Amino acid sequence: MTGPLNATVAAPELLVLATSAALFAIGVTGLLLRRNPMAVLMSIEIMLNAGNLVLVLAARARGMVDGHTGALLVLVLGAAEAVIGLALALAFFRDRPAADVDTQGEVHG
Amino acid sequence: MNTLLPWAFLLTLPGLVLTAFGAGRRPGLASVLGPWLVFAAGFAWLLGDHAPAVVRIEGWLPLLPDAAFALRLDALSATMLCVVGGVSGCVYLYSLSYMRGDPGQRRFFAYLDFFVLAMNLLVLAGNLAVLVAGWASVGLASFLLISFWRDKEGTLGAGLQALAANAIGDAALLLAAVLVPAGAGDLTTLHEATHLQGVAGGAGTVALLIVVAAAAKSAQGPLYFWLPSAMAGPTPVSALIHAATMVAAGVYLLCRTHALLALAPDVLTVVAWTGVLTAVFAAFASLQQPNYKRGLAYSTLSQLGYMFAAVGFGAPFAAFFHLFTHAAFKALLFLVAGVVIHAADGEEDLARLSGLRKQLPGPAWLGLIGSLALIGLPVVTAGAFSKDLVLEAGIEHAPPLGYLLLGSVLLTGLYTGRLWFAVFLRADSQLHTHAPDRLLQGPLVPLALGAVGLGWLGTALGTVLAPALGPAPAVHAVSGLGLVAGGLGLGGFLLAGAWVRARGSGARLPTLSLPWVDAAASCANRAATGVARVHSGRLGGYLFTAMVGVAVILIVMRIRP
Amino acid sequence: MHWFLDMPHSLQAAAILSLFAVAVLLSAPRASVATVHRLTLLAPIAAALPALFQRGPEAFAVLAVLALALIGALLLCTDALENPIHRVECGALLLLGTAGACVLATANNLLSILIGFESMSLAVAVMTGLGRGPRTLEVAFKFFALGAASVATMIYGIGLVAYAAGSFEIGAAPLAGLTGLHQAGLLLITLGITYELALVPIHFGTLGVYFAAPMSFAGFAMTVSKLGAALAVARLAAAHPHVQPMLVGLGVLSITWATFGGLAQRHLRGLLAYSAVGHGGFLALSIGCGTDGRTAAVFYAIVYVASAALVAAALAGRDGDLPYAELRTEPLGKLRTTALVTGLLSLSGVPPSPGFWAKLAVLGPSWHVAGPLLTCIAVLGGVFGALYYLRPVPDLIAGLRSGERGTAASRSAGVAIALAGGVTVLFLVLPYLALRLAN
Amino acid sequence: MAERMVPLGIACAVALLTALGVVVVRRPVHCAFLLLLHSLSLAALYLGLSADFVAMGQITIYSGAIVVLFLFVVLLLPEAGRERPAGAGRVLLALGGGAVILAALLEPMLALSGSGEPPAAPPDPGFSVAGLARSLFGPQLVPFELTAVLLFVAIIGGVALWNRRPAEPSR
Repeated sequence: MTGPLNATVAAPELLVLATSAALFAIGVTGLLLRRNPMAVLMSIEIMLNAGNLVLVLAARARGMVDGHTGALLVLVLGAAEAVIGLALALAFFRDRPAADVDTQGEVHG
Repeated sequence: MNTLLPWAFLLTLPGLVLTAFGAGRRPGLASVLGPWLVFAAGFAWLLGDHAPAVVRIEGWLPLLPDAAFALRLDALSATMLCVVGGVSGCVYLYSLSYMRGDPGQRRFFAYLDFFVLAMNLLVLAGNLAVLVAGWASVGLASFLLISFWRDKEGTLGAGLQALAANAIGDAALLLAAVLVPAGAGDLTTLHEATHLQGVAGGAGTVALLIVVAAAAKSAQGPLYFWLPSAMAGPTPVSALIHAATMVAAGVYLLCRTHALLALAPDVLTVVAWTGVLTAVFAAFASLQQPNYKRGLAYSTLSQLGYMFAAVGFGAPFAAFFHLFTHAAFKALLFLVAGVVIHAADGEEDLARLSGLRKQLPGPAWLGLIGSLALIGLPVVTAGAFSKDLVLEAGIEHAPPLGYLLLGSVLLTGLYTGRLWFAVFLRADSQLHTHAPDRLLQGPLVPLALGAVGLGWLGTALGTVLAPALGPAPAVHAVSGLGLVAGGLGLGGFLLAGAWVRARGSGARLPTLSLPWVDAAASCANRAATGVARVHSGRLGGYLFTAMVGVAVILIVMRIRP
Repeated sequence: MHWFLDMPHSLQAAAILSLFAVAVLLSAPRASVATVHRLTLLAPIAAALPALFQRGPEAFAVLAVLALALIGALLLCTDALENPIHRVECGALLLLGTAGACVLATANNLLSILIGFESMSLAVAVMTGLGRGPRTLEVAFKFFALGAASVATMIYGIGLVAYAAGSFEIGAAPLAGLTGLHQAGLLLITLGITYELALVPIHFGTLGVYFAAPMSFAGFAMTVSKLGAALAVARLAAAHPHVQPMLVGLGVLSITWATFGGLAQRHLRGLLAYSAVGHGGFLALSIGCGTDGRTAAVFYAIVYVASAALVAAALAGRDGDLPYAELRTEPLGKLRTTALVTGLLSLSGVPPSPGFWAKLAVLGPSWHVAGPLLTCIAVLGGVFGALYYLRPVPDLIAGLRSGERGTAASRSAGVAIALAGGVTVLFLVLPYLALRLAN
Repeated sequence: MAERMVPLGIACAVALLTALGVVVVRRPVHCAFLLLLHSLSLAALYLGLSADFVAMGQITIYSGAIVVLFLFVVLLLPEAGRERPAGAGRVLLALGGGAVILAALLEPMLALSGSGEPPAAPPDPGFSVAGLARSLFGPQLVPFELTAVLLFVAIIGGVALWNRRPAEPSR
C-alpha cells in the first residue's frame, strides 16, 4: 500500500494521477510555446485528455460508472470544440500569409 | 403636516421634470418656484412647534446596518433648508438672466433642480444610508455643472477633479455607513456608545471617516485642490454650489454628528488644525490668484477653514452660524462677480478687469457690502457676529490656534480688498462693458440684506438650535475681540487698497503650488496606461497570464495559512 | 406530458429553446427575415411559460436568464452582421446559448454545469465570429482559445473532484485523506467558470468580446453568460466555503484592475469592457463573503445585468469603438441617450441609481468577511471607477439638444430599452424588491 | 491493481512521450500523427483501468474522427501551417509556465491532506455496458441530453463559420 514519496494512495493510482498532471502541464506548455493555431488546438486536446484520464481513474478507483459517462461526454465535448476551433482558425487564417496566433492584433482588448 | 414636511426635498422634482421635458415659454421658468417652496417648508417648520419630524420606511435599503429610508426635519435641517432654499431661489432668478441665450439653458436648470433635490436629500437625511445617497448625488450634480460648458477648455478636467476628490469622501462615508453595528445608522444617535462597541477602533473610526468625508466635500486640507478648479463652471453655479451650499455640507455633517466627534478628542484636534491651516493657507493662496473667481474660491476655502476650526474647538453652533451668514455674503460676492464677468463678456482676468465702479455702480456697492461682511466689520455686517463666535471659541479652547485665526483676519482683509479694489476702484477701465439688466441685479438685494442683517438673528438661532447643537454661547454685537478682529480686517482691506493703487495688476504674491495633485494624477495615468498596455492583443501573452495565473492561485490557496 | 413536467425547469426551457432553434433553422430558406426574428423573439417567451407557474430560486433564475435572452434577441434584430444570411444562424445560436446558460444557472451536477457552460461559450464564440469586420474573427478565436483552456482546466478539476469525492454532485464531500485534491479540483472548476465573469487574470478573452463583438452579442456575453456563471459560482461557493477567499482576492484584484484600465479608455466600448471586469470583481467579492454576501451578490447581479442590458440596448446597431468625440458629432437619439446615461449612471454606482444600492449592499458583508483592508480597496476602486463612467456623460447629455440629428432607436431596440430601463428604474425606487427577489 | 503497474507504466510513458512530441514537433502533419498515437496510448491506458467502453470511444471518436479532422484541416492551412521556430525567451516562458502548473497540480497529489487514509479501489469494479447505460439514462441524464444542445451548436457554428463571407460590396 505504501507508494513512493510517502503517499498513502496505491502506487498505480498515483502513477496515473501524476501522468495526468504531467499531460496537463505538457498541454499548457504547448499552448504557451506554439504560434500555429493547429498546434494550439492540439495542445488543448492534450489538456482535455489529461482531464479525461482523471475521470477514468476516478471511475476505477471509486467504482463509479458515472465516471465513464463523464469521460464519454468529454469526448463529445472535445469533438464539438475541435469543430468550432478548426472552423474559426480556418476562417481567420485562410487569407493570411502565415498562420500565427500571435500576430499583433487589431484589438487591444 | 409633520409627516409631510420631511418630503420637502421632492419640491424641486416637478420643476426638474417640467424643465427637462421642455415646458415653459422660457427655459427655467418652470423651475423657479421650487427652491422658494423649499425655503417655505423649512420656514414653516421653524414657525411650528419645533418637534422633530421623522419619516422612517423600514427595510428600504437591503443588507445595511440601518436598512430604513429615514428623513429627519429638525431645527438644524430646517435652518439649512432655509439657507439652501433662499440662496438657490436667488440664484435661479439670477440665472434666468445670466444664462439667457445659452443654447444649453434648459439643461442648466434641470441640473440645478437636480442639485437642489440632492442637496435637500442630504440635508434631510435621517440616517447614514440616505445621507450617502444625497452626498454622492450632489457630487454628481456638481460634476455635471462644472463641465456644463463643454466647449470651454478644461471644464471636463475640472469636473473630473471635483469628482475624484468627492470620490474619496464618498468612499469614507460608504465605509462609515456599512461598518456601524446593526441598527445604528441614525445620524442623531450615532454617538451612543453602545452602538459603536462593535466597531474596530470604536467611535474614533467612524468619526474619522466622517471627518474625511466632510473634508473632501468642504475641500479642506490636502483635498482643497478641486474647489479652485471648479470655478470653470458657470458663475451662478459657483455661487450656489461652490460657495454657499454644497461645500458647506461638510460643515453641516460635522455639526450633525458633533456629539459623535466629541467622543473622539483626537479627531477633533485634527479637525481644528486642518481648519486653521486651511484658513491661513487659502488666504495666502487667494493673494496669488490672477483670476477673479479663483481668488474668491480660495476665500471660500479660507472661510470653510474657520468653520472647520470651530467644530474642532467644540463649538458647532459657531461653525453653523458662520455657515449661515457666509452663505449669504459669499453668494452675494460671487453673484456680483458674475454680473461683472457677464458685463465684460466672460472676462475673468484681474489684470483686465479694472475700475468698473462707474460703469457698474450697483454691483460695486453690493460688492463692498459683501466684502465688508466677509471681513467682519462689527455691528453693520453679519459676518462679524459669526466670526467673533469662532474666534472666541478658538481663544478659549486652543489659544495658539485661536490667535492664529485672529491674525488671519488681516489676510482676509487683504485678499478681499485686493479683489474689490482691483475690480472696481483701480484706474479707469479700457474694457467695454454692457449694462446688466434688472433681473441680474435684483436677486443681489435680498442677499445683501442678509449679509448685513442676518447676524442679529444669532440669538434666536441659538435658541432654536439648542436641542440639536447644544446650548449656544451668547451672540454679541460688540465685543473687545470683535473690535480687534474688525480693526485688523479693515486695516487689511485698506492696506490692500493702497497696494493695488501702487502696483496695479501686479498686486499679487508670487505663485506657489502644491505638487501632490499633479503627481497623483500622473501616477494614476501611468498606471492606467500600464494596465491598458498589458492587453497587447497577443494571444500568447493572454494564455500565459491566464494559465500561470491559475497555477499561482492554486499554489497561493494551498500555502495560505 | 408527465415526463415533461417532471423535468427540471432549466431542462424544460432548454428543450423549448432547442425546438425553436430547429424551427428558426428550418424556416430560413423560405420565410422572410421578419419571421426569423419573430421566432427568435417568441422562443424565450415560450420557454419561460413552464417556469412562470413555478416558485423557488431555480424557476427565478431561469426566468431571469430568459428575460435577458429576450433582450438579446431583440437587439439581434438591429445589429450589423458580416452578412445578413447569418441572422438565422445567430438566432439559433443565441437560443442554444441561452439553453446552456439556463442549465449553468441552475444545475447541481458538475457535468451539467460543464456542458451548459461549453454550449454557452461556444455559441458566443461563433456569434462573435459572425459579426461584421475582421476584428470579430480575431476576437472570436482568442475568446475560443482562452475559453477552451479554461474548459480544459474545469474538466481537470471535475476529474479531481470525482476522484476525491466519488460523485459529480456539487455538494459531495471529499473522502478521507483526499481533502487537498478535492480543494484543488474545486478551485480549478471555479476558475474555469469565472472565465465568463471576466475576472483578472483570466479576463482577456471575454474582454475582447466586449470590445469588438456586435453589441447584441457583447450584451449577451455581459448579461446572460455573466448571470449564469455568477449563479453557478455562487452555488459552488455555498457548498464549499474554502473557494470563497479566492473569490474575494480575485474580486478585489479585478475591481482595482478595471478602475485603472477604465481610466485610460476614450471610447464607449472600452468603458463597457472594463466595466464588465469591474462588476465581475464585485460579484466575485460578494459571492466570496458568506451567506449575506451571496444574497447581496444575487441582488448585485440582477441590478448589474439590467443596467448592462440597458446600455447594450441603447448602443445596439452602432458599429465601431464609439469614441467619446464621436458622440458629440453623431449623437444618439433622445431615447437612446437617456437610456445610455441611465445605464452608465447605474453601472457607475453613483446615486441616484440602483447600482449604488447594489454596491452598498455588497459592502456590508464584505466588511465583515473580507476585512477592512480589502473592503477599503474595493470601495476606492468602486468610487474612482465613477470617474471613467462619467467622463462621456456631459457630452451625451449635451448631445441631447441636437437630438433631431441623432439616429433614433429601432422598434425592437426601443422595446429592449423599455424592458431593461423599466427594471432599472423599478430597482431605483424600490431596491428592496430586488432583494426580495434575490432571496 | 498493483499487478498492472508495468503495463500501466508503459502506456503512461508512451502517452507522455507522444504528447511531448505533439508540443515540440514543428510540422503540423507530424503533430497530428503523434496526436493519433497519443490517443491510442490513452485508449490502452483506459483498458488498463477497466474502462473498455471509453477506450473504444477514444479509438473511434477521438482517433477516428477528431484527429483525422485535424489532419484534413492542416492541409487547408497556408503553407500547411508551418511556423517560425520559437525564440529562446518564449521557450523559457513556456517551460516555466508548464513547470508552475505541474508543481501546482502535483503537490496536492503527493502530499495528501485531510484525516485518515483514502479508501482503496475495489478489486473488481464490475463495469458493464449495461451499467454505463443505466448511468447515462439515470443520474447523468441531464448532461447527456444537453450534449444534444452542444452538438447542435457545434454543427451550426461549423457550417456558419465555414460559409462566413462578407456581404456583397453594394452595401
